[in-house]
Amino acid sequence: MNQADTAWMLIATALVLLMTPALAFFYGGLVRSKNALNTMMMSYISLGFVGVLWALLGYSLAFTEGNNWIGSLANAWLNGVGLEPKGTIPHVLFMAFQATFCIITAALISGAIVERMRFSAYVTFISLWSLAVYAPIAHWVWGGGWLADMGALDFAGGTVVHVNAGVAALVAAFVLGKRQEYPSSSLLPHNVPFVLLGAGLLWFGWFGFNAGSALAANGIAGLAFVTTMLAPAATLVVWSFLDLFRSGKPTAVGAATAIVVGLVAITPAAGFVSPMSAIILGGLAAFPSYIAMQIRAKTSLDDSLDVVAAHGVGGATGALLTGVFAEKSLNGIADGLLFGNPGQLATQAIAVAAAIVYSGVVSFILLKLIGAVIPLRASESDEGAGLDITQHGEEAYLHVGSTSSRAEVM
Amino acid sequence: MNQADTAWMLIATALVLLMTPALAFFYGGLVRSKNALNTMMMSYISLGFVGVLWALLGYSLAFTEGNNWIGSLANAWLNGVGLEPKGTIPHVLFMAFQATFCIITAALISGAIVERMRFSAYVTFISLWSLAVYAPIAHWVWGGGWLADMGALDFAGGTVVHVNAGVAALVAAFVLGKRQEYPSSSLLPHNVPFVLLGAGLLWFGWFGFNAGSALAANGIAGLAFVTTMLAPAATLVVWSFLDLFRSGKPTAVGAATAIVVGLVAITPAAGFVSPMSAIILGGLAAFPSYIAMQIRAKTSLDDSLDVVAAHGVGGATGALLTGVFAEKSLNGIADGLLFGNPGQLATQAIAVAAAIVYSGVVSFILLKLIGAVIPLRASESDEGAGLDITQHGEEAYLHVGSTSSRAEVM
Amino acid sequence: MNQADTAWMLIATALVLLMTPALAFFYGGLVRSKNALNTMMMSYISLGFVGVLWALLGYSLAFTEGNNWIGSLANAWLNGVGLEPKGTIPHVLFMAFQATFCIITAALISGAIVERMRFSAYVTFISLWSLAVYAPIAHWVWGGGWLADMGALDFAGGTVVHVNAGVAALVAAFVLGKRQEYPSSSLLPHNVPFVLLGAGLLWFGWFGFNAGSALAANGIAGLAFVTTMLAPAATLVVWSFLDLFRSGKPTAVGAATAIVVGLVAITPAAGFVSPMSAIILGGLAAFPSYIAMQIRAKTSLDDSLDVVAAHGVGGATGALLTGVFAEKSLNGIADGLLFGNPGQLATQAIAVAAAIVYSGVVSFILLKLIGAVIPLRASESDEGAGLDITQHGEEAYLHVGSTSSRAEVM
Amino acid sequence: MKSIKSIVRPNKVDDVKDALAKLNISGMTVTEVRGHGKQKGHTAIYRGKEYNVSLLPKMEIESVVPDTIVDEAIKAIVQAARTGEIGDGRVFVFPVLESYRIRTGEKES
Amino acid sequence: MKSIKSIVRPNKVDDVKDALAKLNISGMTVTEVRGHGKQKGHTAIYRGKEYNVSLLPKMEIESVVPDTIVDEAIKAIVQAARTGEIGDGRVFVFPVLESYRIRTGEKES
Amino acid sequence: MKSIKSIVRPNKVDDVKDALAKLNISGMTVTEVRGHGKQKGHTAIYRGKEYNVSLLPKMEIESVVPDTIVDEAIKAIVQAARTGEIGDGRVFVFPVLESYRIRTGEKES
Ligand SMILES: Nc1ncnc2c1ncn2[C@@H]1O[C@H](COP(=O)(O)OP(=O)(O)O)[C@@H](O)[C@H]1O
Ligand SMILES: Nc1ncnc2c1ncn2[C@@H]1O[C@H](COP(=O)(O)OP(=O)(O)O)[C@@H](O)[C@H]1O
Ligand SMILES: Nc1ncnc2c1ncn2[C@@H]1O[C@H](COP(=O)(O)OP(=O)(O)O)[C@@H](O)[C@H]1O
Repeated sequence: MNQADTAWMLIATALVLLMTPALAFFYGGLVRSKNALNTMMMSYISLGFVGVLWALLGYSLAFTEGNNWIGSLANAWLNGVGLEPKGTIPHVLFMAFQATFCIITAALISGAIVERMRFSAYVTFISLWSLAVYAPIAHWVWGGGWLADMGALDFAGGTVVHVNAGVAALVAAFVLGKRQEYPSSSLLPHNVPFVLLGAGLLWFGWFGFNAGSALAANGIAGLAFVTTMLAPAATLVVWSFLDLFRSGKPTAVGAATAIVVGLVAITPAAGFVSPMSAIILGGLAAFPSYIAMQIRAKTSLDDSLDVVAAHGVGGATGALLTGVFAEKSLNGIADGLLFGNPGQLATQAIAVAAAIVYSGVVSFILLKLIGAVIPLRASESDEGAGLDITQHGEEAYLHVGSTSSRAEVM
Repeated sequence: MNQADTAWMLIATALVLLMTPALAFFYGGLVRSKNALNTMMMSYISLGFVGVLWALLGYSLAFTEGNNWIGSLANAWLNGVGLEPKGTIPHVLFMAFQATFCIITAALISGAIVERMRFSAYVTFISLWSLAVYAPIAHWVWGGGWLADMGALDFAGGTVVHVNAGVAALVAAFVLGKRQEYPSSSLLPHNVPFVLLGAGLLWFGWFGFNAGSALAANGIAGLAFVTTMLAPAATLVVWSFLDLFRSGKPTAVGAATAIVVGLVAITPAAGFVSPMSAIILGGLAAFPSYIAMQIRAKTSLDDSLDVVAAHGVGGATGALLTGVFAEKSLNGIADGLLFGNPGQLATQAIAVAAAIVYSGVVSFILLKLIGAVIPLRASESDEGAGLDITQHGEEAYLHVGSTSSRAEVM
Repeated sequence: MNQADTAWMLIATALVLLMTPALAFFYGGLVRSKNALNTMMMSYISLGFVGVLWALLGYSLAFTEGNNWIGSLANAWLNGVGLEPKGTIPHVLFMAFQATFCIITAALISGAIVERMRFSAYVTFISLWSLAVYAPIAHWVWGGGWLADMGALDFAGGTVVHVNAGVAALVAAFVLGKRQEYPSSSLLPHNVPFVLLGAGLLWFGWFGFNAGSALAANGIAGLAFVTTMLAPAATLVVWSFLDLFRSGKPTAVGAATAIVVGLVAITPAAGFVSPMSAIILGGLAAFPSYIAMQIRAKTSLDDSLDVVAAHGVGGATGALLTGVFAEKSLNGIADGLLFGNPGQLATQAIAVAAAIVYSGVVSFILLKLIGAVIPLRASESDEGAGLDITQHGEEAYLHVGSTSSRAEVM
Repeated sequence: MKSIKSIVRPNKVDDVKDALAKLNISGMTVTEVRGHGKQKGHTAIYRGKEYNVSLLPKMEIESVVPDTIVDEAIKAIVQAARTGEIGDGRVFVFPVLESYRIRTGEKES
Repeated sequence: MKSIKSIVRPNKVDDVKDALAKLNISGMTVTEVRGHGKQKGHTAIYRGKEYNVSLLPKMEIESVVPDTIVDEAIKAIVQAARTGEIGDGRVFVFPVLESYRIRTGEKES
Repeated sequence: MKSIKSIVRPNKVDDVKDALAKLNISGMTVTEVRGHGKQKGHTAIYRGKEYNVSLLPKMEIESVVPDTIVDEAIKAIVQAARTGEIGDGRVFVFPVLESYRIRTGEKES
């Protein structure tokens, strides 16, 4: 066991855990105030249900040897997950680090179905999804499955996390249908500072996500750290100019989105590409997501907070560009197209396609199954009154005197 | 000196320091907007007064050899606290890590007396309390005092921090009396997103609190980290079901509270129990705190933000369950009831009882002494107008044009 | 390469990066709600433009050998900045750590010109400023330039960061002119909890800033950590009493400001002075900044968020007191006045003066040049309506139903 | 001139506004309010206790219009804001004595 | 029908509401306002300067009631909202010409 | 007694208040509102789409004054709040039937 690696992975894991509350603010600020708590709870609840399920089952399915498709139950109930080293860090810590990835991936999906999904149906969905969709795909790429064998590169989860969540989001938005008022009324964000707070904390946490994926405090962690700093910076610059050219005004929501898109795009590439490539990759990644958002806005698909454009498209862009910019001289693993290995790009495309198909199909089946038992959507009148009151019995903001409320007789 | 341990303890200390601002948001969101700043200031001010006093006196009283009850003044004014190693980290850093514990413990008490206590009386109280109550109890358990000798287990402060603060809170709520409008009107939270923010940042910081209490970047830190992740996750799951059974609606304030209760409960046990035990412990811990909250709600005791139920009851539950779930095979120190050592449970009970009696009595005396000099409560009309305006000359939120204010002639 | 140092510098760099979003909240809460997003964006945008420019040019200008005044282009475009060690950490990581300093220094300036500066002019200004002002001064002190040769002490940037930003802020406030309504109307903060959040996160991040400036996980990092904890604690105590004596009421904005002033003041001294000296230094530093704020309030200089008083005066105070309290026995580098070396104080004064003159002159020239091309100020009517709507097409807060907005026909 | 003050559900503001626009009424002032009437309020749950939050969010739309179109306007508002469920709100008509446009200082009639 | 508009202290809304409920008046619309009158405002301290914040938080309660119970209602409100200190607020009575219930579309009287 | 209700730009509240103070009118109640009239609203850009935000922030100032000073007060308000640009707002005058001071319970006239 290496103590320095352990020190780094302790804090890296805490950083990734913080990303889920950060996401709650990123998403929570974007919805209307009557749905703020419900949206935030969709992230927070993942820390509970998905976290516990990961320890009980998910970790074992994803990270034990099994076959090419799925792990075994050898480590179920954390059996055999103790203080012994896994690599150079305590096994329990490795398990915890991976748990934080599963938690946030499940929570990411919520952005597509906020302001209308029944809370119980949502919790059921992400719980099952974390076992049936996330664990297998994580196994394929990181647990010794078939995509690992093929040589697919995914440093910190462009495919496993972002493409995966993006596709599930697309399917969920499609199955749930659009909000009543969409798109006739504009459903503007109620608290943009919260969106910025979320983006800032996400960036902070993402250093744990990407540089922590080196699983050691070494040069590759340093590299992943720097690319995670520079790529979103470049995306932010390019996005500002796109906003400027389109409407004359660089927006704050745009800036927050750009940061997330840049972070998503560098995720699969973080420890494989040079810092200068990261700047270029980040800059390039602005375009497909920006355009995807424009296109989505013209459709009636109500992917409410643009999970598909940011995570699906951004993740796919990053996964493919990893196949372009990877340098063996840095990582010792593989070169990309620009460094003489065009085959890597094809491998990357296969991995992305596999995640799209598997996540798409199984997410669809899960939603239909759940929908057969509980209604997926809140009732129309609940949606009108807002999900905070109707699903949680609370309002996000109350000012002195603005409500008269008496304790009920008990 | 071990550099890896130093790296970890540097960040762990920063994490624990962050918990006090986090607490400010957890508490600040729960009160009415007219008292938001006052409530937040009650946490922030502890960073100043308690922080400085700890360096000048508290650290020496708690952590120098002295007798069984209290340390000496050998390290007062940071005399002899320099760059030399204490264990495997710089002595100054050890002192700082312990400072952050004292700071937050004092601030925790404020939750019981918000919306009515005079700010100057509060500052005086927590300043004296940190020396007269916190330092001795820390000495008993961690500074080589009588509870350490007895073999009481308290990994990161279930007794020293949470039971201690919970009892002081109970006494303070009792001495101060209830808010004028309590319980006839409901005094609902003004900003639940702030409560969630606080809970999220508290969880993040708590990794420093618990895993940092290993004082090293080793397997025990990894273990404490993982239990600190899983126990609150389990509490959150169980609490959601309790909310669901009780009222049909899992609340956001409930989720935030559950996270804190789970964190409190695992604190004494963090480095002593297995991850699976942590899940069980976290799940079990939901019940006593949930029930305590129901009972408190039926009394006229105005423990405004339920410090007693969350920290007092939660801390005691955790301390006792440590005596049940501890495993010598993990920590090399002691087994609990389940592993054949029922005596440990008795030892734990004695430690809890000692903290309750000492903290209860001395907190009561301190409040009565201070109350003899300055009124403990704000005036009735100040309470009505809100403490932000009357104690601090500020309002938390002001919108453009919503107030007309001119510079006064000077 | 040292892995423990790498672990610490990874997280330290993340901490400093977080300071820029933290600053966005500190500043954003202090302005009126109609300018909240614009103010926050002024910090966030620095993460993009200044971050990218630092990688492309700034780092090379500041940290390569060159002459006494400026570095070379040897490392431009990150040429030669790879995974090889720089000191004991990966070179890329050292570059990233320094990037976060440049980003926040540029953003600090914005506090002086919020609520009136045109966004495009601001972005242009800080971009050029980071190359023309920050990079040279960083070179003088940390890159082997003339102030380094003279033996000026600046542990983490009292001169390079705070005096520098403070002077640029003074010049910018002067060149831009005051807000229309200043000082006839009071322009009160719209969200003080955000100010407290910013201050809390700044403190947290500052541990990376100061203790990270040791560039290693060693005793000096521990020392810098502890002084960074104790100095602001002392400033907070003293400031509370100053508030109390002046108006009877310790304010929350005052507490947040005190924390920042204490952090600024300890920055140049952090790894050079003893913890007890840090307490004294922090306490003393309250006075000049408090008084500077009183004086500024009587002038018509609209340094809107008191960057000069907090960073300029606070930074200069800290730089000078470093020359008083430094102890060779701790740092092995130099003694200050109190330890028999009065010459150090003079050296410190020269460094401060040099930064004042250079930053003042070049900032002025840059603003005048930019002003010749684009108007520096928003139009009068844009200022009246608020910069959020007029510069970014957004409002920070919108409540359900409070606005009627339809998608425009496209 | 009369002032028509309507208390409606928050998500009906757009519809009322559109309905008035069809009558060429564009001037209006909108306020966030909370209201109580037949509608019972919702139950809030806070720390182990249930509360009746009896004031629910509504929006108030005030529009000052010439006497001749008051009836038409009311009809349009009622139609646009109606869901048929308890809590739809009320329309009140107040007499206005005078009206001035600040930009021009002119009195209107 | 008359509209009774009361400006009261924020912490008096519950009491006024209860007092009106005793008269079987349940309909009301409440707005957060800030007001100025005899009460001087409070002194805010911001960055080394003192400001007079002259508009203090109040709540406005508007209730439209039949003519017959106006006097009773006013008496109840005044009693419930009074503290005797400066800043207690005011009650104004306005004439209402017409009133409609949106849910039913019916005119009331 | 009459109630003068003015809808003004948010940054004009101070000026209106000062102007009324010169006439010894100190009682007023101020509300945050959003309004629509001739002014077109602003264009919001959100995720690749443009929206017309047609309700813009305004402040409503209500002051109940004796009949004798109504005209003077209106003149003062109009002058203080005018910028001459579209969006300056409106002043409406309403009849007030009765007025009470809660602190004393007295009816005023
Ligand atoms: N008498 C009244 N005076 C003022 N406002 C009223 C009155 N009655 C109802 N309202 C407003 O109308 C809203 C809806 O009224 P409610 O009685 O709940 O629904 P409905 O009119 O459909 O029965 C209330 O929330 C309140 O804001
Ligand atoms: N002439 C008025 N017009 C409108 N509102 C008024 C008027 N006078 C008082 N108010 C409202 O009543 C509140 C309390 O009035 P104030 O004069 O301070 O107290 P008191 O009536 O007890 O002397 C004010 O804050 C304001 O909202
Ligand atoms: N008929 C009306 N009824 C109620 N409020 C109105 C009316 N007309 C205008 N207002 C208010 O006055 C504000 C300014 O009106 P607007 O027509 O935009 O400017 P101007 O009066 O300068 O042409 C609006 O935002 C609205 O709040």
